[in-house]
Order: sequence, then structure tokens, then C-alpha cells
Amino acid sequence: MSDNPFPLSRDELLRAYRTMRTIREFEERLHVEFSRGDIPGFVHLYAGEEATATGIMMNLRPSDRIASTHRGHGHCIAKGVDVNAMMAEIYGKQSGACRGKGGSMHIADLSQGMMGANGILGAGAPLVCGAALAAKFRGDGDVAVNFVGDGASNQGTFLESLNLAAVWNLPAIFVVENNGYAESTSVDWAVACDSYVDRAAGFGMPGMTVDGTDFFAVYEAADEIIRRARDGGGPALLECKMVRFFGHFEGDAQTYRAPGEIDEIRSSRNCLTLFRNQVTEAGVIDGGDLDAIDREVLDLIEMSVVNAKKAPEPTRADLLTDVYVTY
Amino acid sequence: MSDNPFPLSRDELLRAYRTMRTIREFEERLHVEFSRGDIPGFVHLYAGEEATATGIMMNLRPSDRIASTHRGHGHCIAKGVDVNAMMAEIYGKQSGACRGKGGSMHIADLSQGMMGANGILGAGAPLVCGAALAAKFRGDGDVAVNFVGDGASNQGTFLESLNLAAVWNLPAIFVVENNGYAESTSVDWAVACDSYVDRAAGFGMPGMTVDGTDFFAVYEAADEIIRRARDGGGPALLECKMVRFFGHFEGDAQTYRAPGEIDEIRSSRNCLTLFRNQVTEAGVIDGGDLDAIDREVLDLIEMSVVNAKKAPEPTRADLLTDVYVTY
Amino acid sequence: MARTISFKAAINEALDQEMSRDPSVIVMGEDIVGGTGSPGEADAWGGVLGVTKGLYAKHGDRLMDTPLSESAYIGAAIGAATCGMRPVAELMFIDFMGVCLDQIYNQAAKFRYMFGGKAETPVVIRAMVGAGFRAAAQHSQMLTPILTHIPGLKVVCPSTPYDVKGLLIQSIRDNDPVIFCEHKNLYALEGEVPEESYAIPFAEASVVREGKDCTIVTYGLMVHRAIEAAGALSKDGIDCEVIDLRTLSPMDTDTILESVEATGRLVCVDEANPRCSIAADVSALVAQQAFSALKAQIEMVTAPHTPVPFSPVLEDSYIPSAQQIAAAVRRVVD
Amino acid sequence: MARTISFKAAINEALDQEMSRDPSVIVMGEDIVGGTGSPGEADAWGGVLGVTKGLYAKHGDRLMDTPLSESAYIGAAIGAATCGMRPVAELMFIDFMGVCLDQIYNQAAKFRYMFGGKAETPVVIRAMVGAGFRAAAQHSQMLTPILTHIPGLKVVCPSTPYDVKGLLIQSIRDNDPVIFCEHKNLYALEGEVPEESYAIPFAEASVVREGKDCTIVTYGLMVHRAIEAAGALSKDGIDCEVIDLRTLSPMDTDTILESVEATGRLVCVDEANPRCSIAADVSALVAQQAFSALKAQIEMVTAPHTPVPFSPVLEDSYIPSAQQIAAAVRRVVD
Ligand SMILES: Cc1ncc(C[n+]2csc(CCOP(=O)(O)OP(=O)(O)O)c2C)c(N)n1
Ligand SMILES: Cc1ncc(C[n+]2csc(CCOP(=O)(O)OP(=O)(O)O)c2C)c(N)n1
Ligand SMILES: [Mg+2]
Ligand SMILES: [Mg+2]
Repeated sequence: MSDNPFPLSRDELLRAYRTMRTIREFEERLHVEFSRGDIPGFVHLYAGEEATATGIMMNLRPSDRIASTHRGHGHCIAKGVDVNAMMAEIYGKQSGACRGKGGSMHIADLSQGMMGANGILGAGAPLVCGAALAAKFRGDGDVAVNFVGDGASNQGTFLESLNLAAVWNLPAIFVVENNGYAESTSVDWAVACDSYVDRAAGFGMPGMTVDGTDFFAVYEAADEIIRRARDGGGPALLECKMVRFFGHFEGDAQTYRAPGEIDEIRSSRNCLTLFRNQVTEAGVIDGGDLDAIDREVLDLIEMSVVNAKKAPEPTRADLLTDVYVTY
Repeated sequence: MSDNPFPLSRDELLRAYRTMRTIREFEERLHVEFSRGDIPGFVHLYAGEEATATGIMMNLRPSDRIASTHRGHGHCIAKGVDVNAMMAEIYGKQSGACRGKGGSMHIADLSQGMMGANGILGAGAPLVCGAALAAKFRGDGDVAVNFVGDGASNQGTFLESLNLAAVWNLPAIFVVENNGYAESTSVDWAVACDSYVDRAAGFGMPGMTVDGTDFFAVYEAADEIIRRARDGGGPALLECKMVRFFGHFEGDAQTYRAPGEIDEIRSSRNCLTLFRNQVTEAGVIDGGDLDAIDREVLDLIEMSVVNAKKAPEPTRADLLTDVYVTY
Repeated sequence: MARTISFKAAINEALDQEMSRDPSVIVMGEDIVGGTGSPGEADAWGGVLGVTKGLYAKHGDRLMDTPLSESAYIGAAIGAATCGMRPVAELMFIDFMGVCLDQIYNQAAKFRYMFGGKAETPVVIRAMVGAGFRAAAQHSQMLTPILTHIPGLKVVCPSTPYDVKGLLIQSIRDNDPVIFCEHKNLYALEGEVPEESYAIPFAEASVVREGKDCTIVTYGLMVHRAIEAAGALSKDGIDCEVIDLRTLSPMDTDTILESVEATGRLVCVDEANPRCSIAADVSALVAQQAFSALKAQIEMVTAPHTPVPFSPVLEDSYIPSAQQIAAAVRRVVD
Repeated sequence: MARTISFKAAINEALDQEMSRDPSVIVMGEDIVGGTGSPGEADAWGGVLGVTKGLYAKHGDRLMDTPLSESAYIGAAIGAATCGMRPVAELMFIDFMGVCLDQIYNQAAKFRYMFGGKAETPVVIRAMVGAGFRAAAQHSQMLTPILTHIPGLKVVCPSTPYDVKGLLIQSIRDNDPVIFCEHKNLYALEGEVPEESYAIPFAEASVVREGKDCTIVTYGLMVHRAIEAAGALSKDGIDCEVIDLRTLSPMDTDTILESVEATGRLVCVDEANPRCSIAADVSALVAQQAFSALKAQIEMVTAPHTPVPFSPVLEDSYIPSAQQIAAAVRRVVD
């Protein structure tokens, strides 16, 4: 095969694809399971946005920290949280990542540097400042990454955290996942600035905007700002323009979208198709290898659902534990 | 006398001078009274910053609203709150502007459009958005002005209010009173952006920076942005660079300042001296007329202190009133 | 003319009627119109659960979507209220008050007092409260005790379609800041509601069941659990009086005290966490002011001292049940 | 070796000793160093009232000034705590929690539960509480009941220099989030404090005065008013037991119940507002669990249901007095 024009080795590219495909399959399957009425509570799906979580996370090490959002499945998978534990958590089972107490909106795995999905918009930004501060004290070059939606980027909590990160010169990265909507509301209306680069400048940090559906665009931008942060160069903001394949949450009728919008983005802005074309056309990976991954991922997700469904429920006794370290 | 090069009539100039002098005298006197131990609680003095409150307020009408800060005496006086009622309030007397229940940090007079000094940093910004929204519904061209310190400009409450004001296109003006310090901390360290113009741009609104000790610079900048806001042109941010003559609050030893800093600013950046020179050198007003105002103001403040001291204390019954409209 | 509509529809009707009646009433919140700036249908959502659906078509720009900035827009509602408007701001879930509490408790609640009685702040903050939605720890709290603790706020938590309409209308007409708590698991509840507009005064608890053996004091969703418990107990000849507080601040202490004077027994039921709860507040009131009437200890039935768990099994055991309430009554009547 | 130092100095000493002992302890807050970026003296303030003065000289950059952004830096302390640090963050006045409560009650307090026991958040949030400083409605609140209501938080409120040192050291070593409430009117109080480091366990109330006629339960500044009242009452032969809770969450219920079992009478004193207060919480506890021992109604002495007024005359009548406490005791012993 021809030599590799990409910043990642063939194995790394396969890993990136597997991650994106796993997220996609996980979310597509949840969409089906939810419509069957098998999933409790609110579920916000990341389908369509995979290239961003994956492009960022391919630059991170396990000891790097991330703080996620209510739409956190993709961040979890890309950061290395076990898919079976995640699925079981979403089903509220004792074998879940949070022993069934957190659910979709609160999946966390600190051992993987995943500080938690979050039900409160903007709440992850201060936490990431703290993780970055701890890394700075350790002096081990770790960074911390905060994901925030376009809508949540208007939360004061997020905004004042940008200033703190800059003032303390923290190894903190703020990734704005701009999927065009906050629930039903358009980003063009709700975010006053012309560009997130301007908003970053308002807090004295560099800002960049990339196509969040292009894995390589995200990867390369993240590589630059994360490298700088590791070297003590301070925080940065990265806007990833992306698309949301499903509704805000499962059950959303999405009448606020343009007619045909969903079909259009699914065909023209599918990050998995784009990635496949990029790597196959470059002749670095051939389609068959990707198909094989697709099949493996399908099995993995199938198993995770089967396991989750037959996993035991928490017991009444679990209600009263994990409130404090002492009980 | 030669003809008037200023944007204000001679009478208006005399009124502006009287306002600035009244603020200065009010604060200088409080400084003395506080050192005598006659004033309860925290007192934050506005001395040195008079040109900003006055330059802004000369553009406002009584029905325009303002929301102030913990350092609010100057805003109150410039917006037309009665000096005797203010002094009595600071002494905690029943004849005070808030019947003794608010004190220096909570002086308000809604009848004059003064929505209150505020003990919580950044808290005035949302309130001003609300006042501006009400004005927009009334359609009477009124505006609302929020004063915020350099330090408080890092509060999320303030920052997200900038976005709301821009998104709703409100007739709201945000005045950053940059006196270089937040308590003992330098603005250069605590505010990450290079300029407040950048911060304003991050929220899609025009920003300007002026010398807050130059009455005419403040007046003219305010005239432009307030006029635009009245005409439906939306919010703007104005940074006024100024100096604080006294400590953060009375009792502050100010060892964080440079040696000689206070003498230096009192002589070189005294907004009253500057104004006096500007109007006398232009030959529009002669010094004698200003001296006369100085004497009248001196008497006014003296009387306000005398009255405040002999005013009756609130009665125990007052403790339980004014909690709800019904009692 | 009364007809049967849902709790949710009753809220919508109250907003509609007050907006028609009083032009100073405006409504704001996140996606309460829904679809602002978006390419599709305007008024697409009418709120996250559709409570305000259809109001935009009738009242237009007096309903406003907001950016996701609770301090800014809740504070704006408060500021506008001091300028002659009567804003109704929706805080989607009460759990979100953590990002805007200052505007509620240091600003709105204190203006009148700090300013010596010279301010009026007729603002209503509507918020969903309560567990049972599988929405986990950050979308399921009651938090009513925290708001009730704060002088200057009024706190309302209705239990029926009839009450929610009348109390919301009263809240909008009231001249003090009101926190209007809507239990999300009552939205689907159907009940008789008059078409015409009516207001239910604050501090008037309703005795939803009369009884002579034991008084059960509660509010919100728990009213229905208490009635269920009372029904079960009556089969064993235990006759409970059930009091629905309806407004937590101000609270109708007379009705509570009179009832306990008659029954001599009290069980306080609260879906909130136990420490410094409404249940504790009512217990303390009675232990102080009706002690001599008490024939037994005062029992409390509350959620445990834990966050709200996600797992349906756990959440169901988190929320106080009719069985727990009945057991508590048995402990005091035996 | 014990010597007499102030409450304020005891806090400073606790921070100093824990910072020396454990490198993971860091301290952050507004002007807690003071003068960052300013031309004059570094370490100019050491906190708004000088509590942390001198620590920067010894521990350098482990003390950090912050921009005026409580959500950001309190949240940063919480985030760092989940990464192996032991941050002590100063929230200058507890009244400011309105701008950062989400990080405290939806994040720090709930991590461990939401994450199924897989997180530890050893953060301490120090804050000044209480009235008497002529600082008016937004700088004088207690708010202890609000924090005590929240599962996952621990709430401490010491009354003496000895306790404040030992409890702050315990708070820093504790692996759960702790809200450490320092009454600003106790800072000047002098008392015997050992030089060496020591920790006082949580949930151990101290019986500061033994007595057989009536139990007075309180905490913070009110402990001293209760002792004063007990002294006055003893002259009339009324013998009061005074219990200082020291930690409000967890609370030492055994000591309270044992005392009331013995005295049969209870007066709960709380500087906080009355609704859903600590006073109500303790009253409810006893009315439920020690009812049979009660010989009289349970009295509560609290601040009124009003914001804190500025006027010294009004503020002095706002804060519960020894006279009010004594009068309440007389109402239950007669
Ligand atoms: C503080 C707070 N306010 C409101 C909400 C309700 N809410 C949950 S998700 C959401 C929209 C978020 O939009 P965006 O930040 O763009 O993220 P996206 O859903 O598009 O990924 C809202 C309003 C919340 N969870 N927290
Ligand atoms: C939310 C909040 N945090 C902290 C404080 C304490 N505080 C009062 S004034 C002040 C400094 C404010 O500095 P700046 O905004 O520059 O205004 P200035 O005092 O210089 O006029 C601080 C930290 C407060 N009152 N409110
Ligand atoms: Mg979005
Ligand atoms: Mg300043």
C-alpha cells in the first residue's frame, strides 16, 4: 500500500475508526432501544458528532482529564470507558459504570480520566480548571479538556472559567461542540458573537474553529493546542462545527428543523463516511478492514445490550450507600 | 466670556461640576467620620472616580434606570438621590433612603431610577437587562445602565448578561469602572483580555475605552452609545479607566499600592482639577463660580451629617416590617 | 363551567388567561417558545414538556426564549418586575437554581427589606420539582425547604389541576417574588378545572380528607400518597385527616394546629431530604405550639439523606410510599 | 503546650500546620494572599480580615489568589479534589454561595453517589457566616440550614478557638466535601489552644455546661449567648445543660437525645432564620425520638423571618439574645 500521508499510523487510524464506529453504533442502538421503551429517563445521543470526541481524545493519555456534558456517551467511549459498563449504567443496572445510580447523564470513570457527564450546563468548566491545576502542581504535563455545547457556552460558569484558566495559565482546553442547536434554539440566535475566536480573545486565549465532522481537522487542531498546553503555553478554545443526527433527546419531534435537514446532514456530513473515504482513497487502509471493524463493533454493542438487560438491578440497600466516604 | 466649545451649556457644566464636587465632598467627609468610628459597617468610597458617574448620568433622564455596585455613593448622587437621605442611611437612621435597613451597600431610590447599590459583584447586570427589557416593552426610548468594577467584570453573572443583552438587543449599557484594583488585586493580573473592547466583541457588542477621570471623554462616549441604545441600536460596553483615592474600604492599609502612588494620582489624576482647568481655560466659567459651588456643597454635606447624627434610630418594630408587601 | 383537564393544561390556561387579562405579564425561559432562530416551525416546543405550547401563537413576543443563562434571564425577570412588569420566568428544573440562586435570594427576596419597603418585585419563577422521572440526581430534587427558609420569598407547591390554576393566577397577581413549584409527575394528572379565571389565596391549606385519629401534613405529589395511605388505614378503622399545605411560605399554621388539637397525632410527609425539611419545620411548629394536645411522638416520612438515584428500582424506594406513610401513622396511633 | 490565641489565629495555625504536614493541601480564594499583580507588598492582605496573613511567606504558591469568579475557583477546588489534591477554598462570605451553589450542591455533594461510590472529593470551603458586623442583608446570613439540608455535604460551625483549630484540621483530612462556617464575630475571641496539631472528630457535640432542668441545643456564636443565659438562670435555681453541636452535618443526635431524656425539656437556639432551620431540625428530631421524655413544649429561639437589617439597633434585635433564650427556658420550666 502507498505510504501514509496522515499524522497517525495505520494502527492508530484503525483505532480512531473503531472508536467512531463504536460511538455511532452505541447511539443508533440506544435510539432503537429507547423507542422500545426499554431505557429509563433522558437520553441525549452523540451520533453525528463522533469525529470531534475521537479527534480530541486521540491526543490524550489516560491520565489526562476530561469533563463532559449531558451528551456524554461519545466522550466516554473515546476516553476509554468500558462500553459494557456504560450500557449497563444506561439501563440502571448494578453492573453499570456508576452501579446504576448515575444513568446516562452521569456516567463517569475517574480511572480513565473521565470526570463525568454532567446534567448541569457549563458545570464541567470549573472542574476542568481544577484538574488542570492539579496537573500543573504535579508538573507531569497532563492536560484537562472541557467539552461544552454551543448553548452552554452562554453559561456564566463556563465564561468565568475561561478567564480563570487564562489568569492561572492552566493546561486546560475548552472544546465548544457547536451542533447548531441548543434543544430547539438556534446557535445563530443565542450566541451573540460572530465567532468563538472572538469570544476566546475576550478572555485572552487563542481560539480556533474547525469542521468537527472532519476527524483530521479536529485531530490536528487539538494536537497543536494540547501540545502547547502540555508545554506550559496555557489554555485555548476550539470550536468544532458539527451536526446532531437525532433529536435533542430521544422523543424530540424536531419540528424546529428545516424539512429534509436530517436526511441532508446524514448523507452529506457523515463523519464516518468522510473518514472512510479519506483513508481508503489515500490507499492507507482498504474498505474491507473497516468493514471488519464494523462487524466487530456490531457484536460488541449487541453483547453490551444483552448483558445490560440480563444484569441484576441494584438492591434496596444500595439506596443508602455512597453518600459519604464513610457510608 | 468666549463662546462655549463644550457639548453642554454653561448651566449644565455648572451642574456637572456641582455633582462631582458633591460626590467628592460626601466621600471625603465619610472618610473622616468613619475614622472617628461614627459609621457602622463597610464603606467603599468613590472619591477619584466622580467624572465617570457624572459623565454617564448627565446623559440620563430620571426614568432611565441604573444598577450600581458596592461602591455606589457616586452613582446615587449623580442619579439624583437625595444627599440627606443617603447620609442618614449610611448612619443607619430611620430617615435614611432605605429607612436604615440597607446601609451604604444597599442605597436605592427607584423613584430616581436608582435600582440599588449591590453587595454582590456582578448582580446588577441581569437587573439592568430586565430594566432595559421593560423599557423596550414600553417603547419610550429609556435605557438602563449597569456599573461594574474591573474585578466584578470576571463574574459569570455579568458575562452571561452581556450575551443576553446582545441577543435580546436591549437598550442596556455596561460601564466597566476600571480603577486598577479589585480589593488588593491588580486588574492587569485578574482580567485576562488585553482590552475590554475585545471582551465586548466576544459578546457581539461594541466596546470603547476612555479616560474615566476626564468628564468630557466619558460624557461624549456615553452620549454616543446611549443615543444608539435609545434608537434601538442595542447594548454597548464602555470601559472607564479611573483611579481610587481611598482604600478598597475604609480601614484598608493599602500596602499593595506603590509607594507614593496615592499622592501621585491625587495630584495628577484629579478629575475635579482637570474639569476646572478645562472649563476655566476655555473661558466658559470662571473659577469664582466654581469656588462658590464648593462652598455650597461643603454646607450641604455638613448639614447632611448634622441631620443624620441627630436623626432618630429605627424602632424595634421596624425589624419586622417590609419583608413582604403585606407586612 | 368546569371540565376535566390535566395539571399541565391547567398551568397553560392560567398563563393564557393572565396574559390576556394583564398586558404587563410576560413569560420567559429556555425553549418556552422553542425554535427561535431555527429553520423549522416557530413555537416548536412550547417548553421542554410542552407546558407553554400554543401561547406564542396567541400572545406573540410577550413570550421570549432565552439563551442558556439562568442568572441573566431570571435576574432580568426580577429587574423587569421592579419596573412595572409581571414576568413569569421558567427555571426548567428547580435543580438549576444553583446557577442563579443569588438573583433569587439575595436580590428579589431582599429588595423590599433592604430598600426600606420602597420596592415591589412581582415576579414568578416556575420550576419543575420532584423525583420519579428517572432523571437522576441533578433533575429530580425538591429543594422546597431551601426556598422556604429564605425570608422574602413565597413558595407554592400545588397538588391538583384545580389548585395549580388558581395558585398560579394568584402567584402572578401577587406583588412579592413567588417560587412556583410544579411536580413533574403531576403534569399528566387529570381533574376538574373551571374554565373561568380564579385565584386561590396563599396560606390557606386545604383539608383534603377529614379524620379524627391522626393528622397527616404534606404537599405536592405526596398529598396523593397520603390519601392512598389514609384509604388503606380506614379499612382498619384508623381515621386520618390529610392536610395539603399548598403554599409552604407563607404557611397556614392555624389549620395545622387546629387539626392536631383535635387528633392529637401528627405525621409529616415530605418528598424532600430530611434535614431541615418542611416535615421538620411542621413537626417543630407543633411541638412548640400544640404540645399539650399531642398523644404520641411526631413521625416524619421523608426521602432519605441521599441524592436521587437513577435506577428505577432505587428511585422508587427513594420516594416516600403510601406504605411508609401508613406505617408511620400506625406507630403513632397504637 | 497550650497558650491563649484568637479564633482567627487558630484558623491560621490549622491551615499552616496542615500545609506543612501534607503537600496536597492548597489554599485559594479572593485576596487570601492579596496584592497579586499589584505594585506594592506581596501578601498584602492575607484575606479580607487577615485570616491567612503570613501563610504565603511560608508556603508560597500553594496559596493562590483568584479572580472574582466563585463558580470557577470553588469549582476548580472541587475538580482538583477529585484529582488527589486537598484544596481549601475560601468563599469570603457564605452569602456569596448564590453565585456558586451549583458547584457545591450538584457537583461536589453528589459526585460520590452519582458515580456509584467511585469518587472522593476532599475539599473544604471556608466561609464567614453570621450577623453583628453591620454588614447588612447580603453579608450577614447564616444559611447553615440550607447547606445542612444537602446530602453529601458536611457542615461545621465551631464556637471556640480550640474547636475551630481541631475541626478545621479534621475538615482538611476528611475525604468528603466540608462547608466550614466561621462566625465573623468570633474571630477576635481568645481561648486556650494547644500549639501541636490535633483533630476533633465530626458528629461529636460538646456539652459545654451540664445541667438537669433544661437542655439548650445550639452552635456557633449562639453557644456563648446560651451560656450567658444559663448563667443568669442558675441564679434563679434553673440548671441548664448547654450542647454545642459543633458539626451540623453529620449531627450528634445521641448527645441531644440523652440530654433531653435526662432533662425532659428542650430549647433550640439558632441564629439562622426560623423556617426549616437547625432549630426546627433538632426540635423535630426530639419530638420524634424522645417524645416520651418531654415534660413541656419544645421552644425555639431564632432570628426572625426577615433579612438582616443594617441599622445597629435593628441588627442587635435581630440576633437572638441571652434574654430571649432565658425567657424561652422559663417558658418550658414553669
Ligand atoms: C444550567 C442548566 N440549564 C438548562 C439545562 C437544560 N438543558 C439540558 S441540555 C440543554 C441544551 C444544551 O444545548 P447545547 O449546550 O448546545 O448542547 P447540545 O444539547 O446541543 O449538545 C438544556 C437547555 C441544564 N441541563 N442545565
Ligand atoms: C460575588 C461576590 N464576591 C466577592 C465579593 C467581595 N468583594 C466586594 S468588593 C470586591 C472587589 C471588587 O473589585 P472591583 O469590581 O474592581 O470594584 P472596586 O471595588 O474596585 O470598585 C470584592 C472581592 C462580593 N461582594 N460579591
Ligand atoms: Mg448544541
Ligand atoms: Mg476595581
